[in-house]
Amino acid sequence: MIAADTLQGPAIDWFAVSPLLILLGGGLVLLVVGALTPRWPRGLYAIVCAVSAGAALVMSTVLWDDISDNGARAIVGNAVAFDAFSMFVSIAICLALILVSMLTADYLEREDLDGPEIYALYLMAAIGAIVMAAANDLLVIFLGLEVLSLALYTLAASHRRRLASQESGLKYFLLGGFASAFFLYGVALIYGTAGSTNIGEIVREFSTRVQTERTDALALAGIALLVVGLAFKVAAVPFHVWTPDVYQGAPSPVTAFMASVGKAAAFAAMLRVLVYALPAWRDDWRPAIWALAALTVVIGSTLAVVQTDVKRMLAFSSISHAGFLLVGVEAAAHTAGETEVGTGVSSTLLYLMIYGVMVVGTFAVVGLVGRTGDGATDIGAFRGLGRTKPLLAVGMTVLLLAQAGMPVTSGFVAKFGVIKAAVEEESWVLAVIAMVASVIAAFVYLRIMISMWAAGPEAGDDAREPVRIPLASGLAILAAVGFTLVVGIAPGWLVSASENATALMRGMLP
Amino acid sequence: MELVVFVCAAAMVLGGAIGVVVRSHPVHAALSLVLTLFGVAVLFVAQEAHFLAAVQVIVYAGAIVVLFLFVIMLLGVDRVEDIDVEPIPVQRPLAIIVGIGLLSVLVTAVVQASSAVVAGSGSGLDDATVTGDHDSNVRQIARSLFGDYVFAFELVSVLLVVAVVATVLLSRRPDKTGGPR
Amino acid sequence: MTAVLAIATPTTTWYLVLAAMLFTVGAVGVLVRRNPLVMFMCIELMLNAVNLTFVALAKRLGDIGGQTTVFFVMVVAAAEVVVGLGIVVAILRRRPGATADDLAELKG
Amino acid sequence: MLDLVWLVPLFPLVGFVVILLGGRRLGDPKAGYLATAMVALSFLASVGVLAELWSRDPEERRHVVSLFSWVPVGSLQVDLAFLVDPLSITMCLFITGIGALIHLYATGYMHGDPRFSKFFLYLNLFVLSMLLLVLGENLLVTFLGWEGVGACSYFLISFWHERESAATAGKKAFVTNRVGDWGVMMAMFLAFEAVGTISYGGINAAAESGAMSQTTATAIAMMLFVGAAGKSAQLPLYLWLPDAMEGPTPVSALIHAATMVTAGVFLMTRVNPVLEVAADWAPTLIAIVGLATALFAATIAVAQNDIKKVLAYSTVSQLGFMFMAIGSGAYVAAIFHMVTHAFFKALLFLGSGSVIHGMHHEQDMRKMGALRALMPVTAITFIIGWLAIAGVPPFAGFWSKDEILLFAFAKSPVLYVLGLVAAVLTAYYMTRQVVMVFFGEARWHDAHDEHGAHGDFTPHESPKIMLLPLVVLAVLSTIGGALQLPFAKSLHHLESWLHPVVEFGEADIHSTWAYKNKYVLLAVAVVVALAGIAAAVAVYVKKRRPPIEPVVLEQAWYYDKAVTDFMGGPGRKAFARIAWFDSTVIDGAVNGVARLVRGSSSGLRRTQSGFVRQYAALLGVGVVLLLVWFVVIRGII
Amino acid sequence: MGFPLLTSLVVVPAVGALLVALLGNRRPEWVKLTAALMSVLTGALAVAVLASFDTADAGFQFVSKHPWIKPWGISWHLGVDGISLWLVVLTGILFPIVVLGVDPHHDTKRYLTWLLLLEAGMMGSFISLDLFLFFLFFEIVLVPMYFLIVGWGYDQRIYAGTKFFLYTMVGSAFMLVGIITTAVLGKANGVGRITFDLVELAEKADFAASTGRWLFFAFAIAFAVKVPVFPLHTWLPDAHTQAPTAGSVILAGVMLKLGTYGLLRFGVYLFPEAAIWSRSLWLTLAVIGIIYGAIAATMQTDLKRLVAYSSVAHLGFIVLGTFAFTSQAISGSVMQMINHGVSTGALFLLVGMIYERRHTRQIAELKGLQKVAPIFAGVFMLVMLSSIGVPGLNGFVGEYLVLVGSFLTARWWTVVAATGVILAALYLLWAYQRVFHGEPDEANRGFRELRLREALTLSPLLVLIVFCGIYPKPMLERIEPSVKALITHVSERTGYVEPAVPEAPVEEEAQP
Repeated sequence: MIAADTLQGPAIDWFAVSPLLILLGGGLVLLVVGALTPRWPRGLYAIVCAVSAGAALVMSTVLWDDISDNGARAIVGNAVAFDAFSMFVSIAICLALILVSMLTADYLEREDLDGPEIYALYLMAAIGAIVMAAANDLLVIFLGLEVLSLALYTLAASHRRRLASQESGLKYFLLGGFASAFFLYGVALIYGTAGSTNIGEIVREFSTRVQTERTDALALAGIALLVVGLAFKVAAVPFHVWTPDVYQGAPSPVTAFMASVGKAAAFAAMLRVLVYALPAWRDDWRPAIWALAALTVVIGSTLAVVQTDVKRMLAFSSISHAGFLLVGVEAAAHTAGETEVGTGVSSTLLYLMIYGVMVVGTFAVVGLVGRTGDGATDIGAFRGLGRTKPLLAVGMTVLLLAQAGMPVTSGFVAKFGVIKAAVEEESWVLAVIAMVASVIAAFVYLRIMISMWAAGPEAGDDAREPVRIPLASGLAILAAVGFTLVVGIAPGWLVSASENATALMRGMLP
Repeated sequence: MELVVFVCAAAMVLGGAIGVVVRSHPVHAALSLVLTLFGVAVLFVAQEAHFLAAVQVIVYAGAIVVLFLFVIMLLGVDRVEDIDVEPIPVQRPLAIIVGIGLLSVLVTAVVQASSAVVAGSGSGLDDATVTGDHDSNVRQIARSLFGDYVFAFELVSVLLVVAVVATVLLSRRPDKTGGPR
Repeated sequence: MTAVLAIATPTTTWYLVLAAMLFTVGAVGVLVRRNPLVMFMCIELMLNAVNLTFVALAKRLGDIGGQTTVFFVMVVAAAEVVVGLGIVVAILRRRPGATADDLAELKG
Repeated sequence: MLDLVWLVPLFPLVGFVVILLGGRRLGDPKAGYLATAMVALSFLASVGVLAELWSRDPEERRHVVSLFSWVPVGSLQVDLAFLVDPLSITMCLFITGIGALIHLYATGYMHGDPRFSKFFLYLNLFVLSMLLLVLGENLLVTFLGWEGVGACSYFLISFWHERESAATAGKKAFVTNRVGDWGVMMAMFLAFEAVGTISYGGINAAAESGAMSQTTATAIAMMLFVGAAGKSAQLPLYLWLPDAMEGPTPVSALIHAATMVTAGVFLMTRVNPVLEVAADWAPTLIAIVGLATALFAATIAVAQNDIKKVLAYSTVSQLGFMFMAIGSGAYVAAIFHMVTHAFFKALLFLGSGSVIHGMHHEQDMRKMGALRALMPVTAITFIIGWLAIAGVPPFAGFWSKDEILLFAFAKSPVLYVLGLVAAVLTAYYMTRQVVMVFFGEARWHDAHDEHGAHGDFTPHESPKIMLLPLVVLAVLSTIGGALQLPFAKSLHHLESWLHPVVEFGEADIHSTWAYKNKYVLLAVAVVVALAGIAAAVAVYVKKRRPPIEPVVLEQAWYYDKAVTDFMGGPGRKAFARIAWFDSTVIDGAVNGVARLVRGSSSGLRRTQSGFVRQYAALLGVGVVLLLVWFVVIRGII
Repeated sequence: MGFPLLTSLVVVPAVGALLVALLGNRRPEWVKLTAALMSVLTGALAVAVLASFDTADAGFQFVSKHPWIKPWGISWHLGVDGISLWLVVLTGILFPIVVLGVDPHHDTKRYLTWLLLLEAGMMGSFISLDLFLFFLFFEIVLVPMYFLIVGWGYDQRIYAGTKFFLYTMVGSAFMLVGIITTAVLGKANGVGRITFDLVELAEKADFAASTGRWLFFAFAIAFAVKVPVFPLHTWLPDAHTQAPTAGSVILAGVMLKLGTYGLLRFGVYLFPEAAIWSRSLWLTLAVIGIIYGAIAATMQTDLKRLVAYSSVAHLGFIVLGTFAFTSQAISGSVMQMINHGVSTGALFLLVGMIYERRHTRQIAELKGLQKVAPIFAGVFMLVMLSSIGVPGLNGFVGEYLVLVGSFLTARWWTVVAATGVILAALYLLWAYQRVFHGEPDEANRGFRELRLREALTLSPLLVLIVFCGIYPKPMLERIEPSVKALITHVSERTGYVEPAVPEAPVEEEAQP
């Protein structure tokens, strides 16, 4: 008997999960090194981190080819969706990670913080993020979410000499745990109604049943709770409250990491769960997303207007960006589950990629201007930057214009894509709301630009510690700006990439 | 019989839970938490989840709560927090509204669903249980754990690593800062 | 007699309702308690409610997956507690006896 | 030669350009001579054209010279073209002729002025515009000149802009004229819509062929009349002309007596067929307005003490006569009077200018008197002018005025009678002026202290260069009547000359009682003139009666004052209110939106209290809302 | 298709901006020189376009079309016709003038960089025939202009700049949605594929009336703000007043034309039905703008502000002509765009010179300048007369054509609008009297006479003012065919027929 049932696990396609393995490997190397060897110069840690991220990025592209040849499929016991969608996201995440690790190197140097642990956490968080995008099982999504979140809580609190950092960590942790409990409850209820947490099963189950059985309150409650969890992660109003505090308190590179990787993962997960797993319920959750999107763009932009701390401003602006992304999700909702898929998903992906790079660049500048102690993030700290550090100011200006969605920058392309998607699905009202809200947001960016270029010097400006631009950060910013402009001028390739990724998303396949 | 078990356990669970919320002394709260956890364990047993019941008792009621108590003692935050005053203005009413809203909606959902048809079987929540294979509970869990959930299992390992790294990073003393000058 | 018992046998719904109650209590607890540690405990309550739900549903569905999931959730809960306590320790080292309300430097 | 008509405006243009570029270098007096020469040359050119035109037989006396296509868009094709016909040439002749004389005069009058050359710059530009006005083959070219003369009069009135009053007067003239221009534009639009062209040929042809409906014709005529009233200072737009006396006297003579102000009369004559086709009330209205203006201005002139103001009002009054003629279909008479008036009014203005010059820029007649001995030539020529305007035979004014009255009688005796009243007044106030200036006792000694600067002050005769034009004009005013003598058809030179232009519109009065007894009317006219003079003599020489100079007349019936007060008072307030509306309401709304956003921002900001538990509560609320939406609204309902 | 003239119109100034930005600060004179060369080169290219422009051809010329963002059906599509030609030329002329003639006083390098970028943007928006491309330029010009205002403007500059930026952005927000919707719906309504190509959409797509109207207004709001049409005009006085001289010149000279041009090129061309349907609204707003702007201008105490309000009035005429739909009126509008650019540009230059000398724009503080600076006064007078619309100067021709054309289709509006001519005389002459007439007081006695450099700066504009007034034919004969084509396009898609005037009775013409 015992011999009769020797357990054989599912076939594990190591090649397919290689990006994750690379990241994991990098993380472990760092830990081992940190634990066993004498300290390396900090730069090396960053290099290890960047290199493994880069390797993962390359692998993702390679896998993409494989997918476009052999088609998307579910692997490792249907737990992971092996499709271009996840690859696109993982590329975006790795890209952001590379830039962030460059910033962090200089940041740690300046703040005199140590430790490979931070990079290790970056890598682990990246794993969690990629898993969220690639998961084919709600439980896996939850686990990925937790990996990402726990890492982020820690990173946010990682600046030991800034109470603000730890405060933000605690806030983020409490609220995050609170929210993920809701998410998990949602998973449980879906499990109860669909009979499994596996997305494939869920899709099959609901697609056969919902038509006959409309009032499945339990499932709806589950969806509601899932939406809550995801909305919290993407910082959609009214689940955005944590964002400004956490963004402001966390060390600038970490903030950049949250804003780029965190958002990307969250939205990827949202698309997975809602658009892919629950198309049968789209008429139920689409209005909710509509409302969330409208609220988020408007309130996010509005709240930013009166802020005086640049990091907070950008936090709120990231909220309004989340609103724009939600507009894309709303557009995707219209064609969720259909073979003739609209541009909703692809536009959201495009936006994520662009915003990720853009926001890292922006926070990089903020971090540099923050000066030692990472405290000088008040708008006054930018006064006269145009004179003292013109190149930095120019870069910041470009990035801010991109955030405002000005043409010739990637920001415009992103915005255009999302609005186009919305319009194609005939949700004009939402499109108009979003555009008008973006005008309000623009005011904020203008304020920063003014203080950089037009504001007259004030007493004590010269007493301020001069802004230093270390090499790595400089390169990172340069890269971000370059990307912003290149994509702004020649976005064709990226657009088709995102559309290709969508076409090769598991479940979007005809 | 089942009824009795359920009622007692439910009483333990809710009693403990409420205790956690209302007991102004952290230590008492922790102890009420233990009560709840035991109650939940009992219910697990009632639901034929023997393995989980065990884990619940050992890991949760054992390890975690001890950890809580340990921290409380360690940091000496065991000062009484008086529940009666609420510094933040509308917090309490808000909490009540949220509580009532949450409970009522969830309960209605459940009750609604109890009649609805559940996956697989063409029958409602309250209909007779479909009994799976009569393998032992542990064995089943093991199978699924290393079967369909192997990826999740691996992922959890990452999660634990993160937790470890986190503690390492956070518990460094602020004053001493390593690294080469 | 048997009928009474039949009616009186706790069904899945009972468990789900109980879980919902537990969950709600936990949620309210988070809102009303100031001590961060107690707030964690409340979150733990919520997670336990979820676990209960999983187990009940798993039983109903005759599917072991639910129980496995609970197993994972427990691990997650443990990890969360570890990290959470780490953060709290880090803070309380510098601000002994601080409550959640005391930590409101970041606002506006 | 006719194709060379463009030479006529060319010369002033050359003068303008040369002075513009080298005016400073030319300086005083060369610039004056140059300008004069240019105008004289263009006079010769006109004479040449005249000769050629004369040689043709009457029906052929119409020639169009198109220089280039000006504004061609679709069906609107406007050329910069000149129309050579008896009317335009007549105008050219006396514009350039009198223009030349006045230029010459001005070289003397403006001598020593710091902006001497600039004065002639404007003057040449004016002549150019005036020639364009009269030579224009279509309304647009005329309008070009029309606005040009307006602008020039603006420049020249405010020539001494350091004087507040001068600057204001110039502005007033321009703006008031603009009101008229609006009418002209409307007329153009109507014409284009109705006829498809704005060339006189086209418009008049359409009118004569009956292609133009009566309504259209009336509308066009009335709109043109609005314009004419503006330019020719008719009620209610006459206001600017008296103020225009702020300009140097040669300007008053050239622009505000001889040429520009008669443009309106010219325009109406030009389109007489339209007026003919128009509804009957249109010409009547014109006649009435003309008459009213004539009386109104005459009464005012009675009480003026500024030597130039008297002449100004008399000009308005005389223009009223001309419009009365237009209204009664007496186009020839109108042109006739225009010419003679140009002669004697220019003469009078130049004379007054000479007086002012001699009196060291004293204009108040009460400070004059007994100047005839001191400035004989001025006095004699001025007296000739006086007789001419007063309507004493055989001077020019008599014949033209009589002609107008004749047609007026033919139209309606009422016009005639009231016209006579105006004539009496004319004679009266002109006599008054002559007496006050040249006769009686010298009242300028007690003006000493004011002119202390000049030491022992005695008025002196003006230089030759200024007297020569006076003499010439005096001669013209004497014999000018010969153009059109009532006695025999053969003596109707002007009429037969203008016949091709006005034949369609000219009223035929041969059958009327008035025409049959025109000699009676002649006699009456003489009597009237003498009566007026007698009355004035009785009052101002014999002192039989105290002069009747009520303030209401001196203040021009308070009309000007009323208008000015309105503009400065309610009008200005209304404007200010609109400006306030703009900055407060409209812009306020814009800024209000901004403020609203700010406000809501700082309001929402309070939700970011920093208390993590409150955040959790907000989350909870969100959760409940979502659950309600999903479970209750979507699920159960 | 040889040398890509139009593309170079955009590229050259952009490259110039790059060069200027890259040049070292140590050699300011090089910076200036480069900028001057580049702007002049651009102007030369614009003139080259004019020179080789085929008068008879009503369609788009020098077309260059290359696919750009394939997945979205967007292409780099440029071309000029009679309507845009002169705006291109004007842009080409005005920029060298401001680059050479106006001194920024500080941060010359940055200033010139922005200026050249602005030129690139302006050129692009006038010649782009792809909705996406147009929007791109339409939006991007805000940035350099914004920085010019906040960087080199006067005391209120930040308020004014921000207001300008946001106000315009609100408009374009609607336009962007409109543009995308047009492309998306166009696919379903006749075009068959998703494309942003203006010509293709205009020729192939036919929208349902209601749809067309919605879309038209989405576009129109943006343009109405830009024009600006009453009551969306309040950003303009602030921006004009606070902007540095160069900014005001460009703003008034070419940027406002983006609105009127856009209405013609995109509003009317794409949605003729909606344009016809809503014309009475536009006519009314235009007339209100004319009168209202004039009245507001009369009461201004700030010379620059006065000119700004006069712009509101002038652009009212352009809008009036645009929506009168007769060849005279629209040709007049197009010409008026140029005339206004020239004369108002010159006015702003002059006001700027006054400010340079007296450091005030307050009318009350200026007095009797004509006495101390007669030539300056004369030039000002000439420009002013052209702005008033005195025949023989350029201002008149456009205004007259607009009115005479509008009279055929919108009589009563025209009757009222024409009174604006009176008001124009009123406010400008009054201002002139207060500033130039009278005895100069102590402060103004030292007012410098026009300098050679300034004279040279102004001369091209003055020449244009006189030339276009006396011989507008060269302009009109290039404008008219395209305008006719546009009207035909409108007539084909709607029941609209251009009112015909009777055949002019033929009369004997003298042999020339």
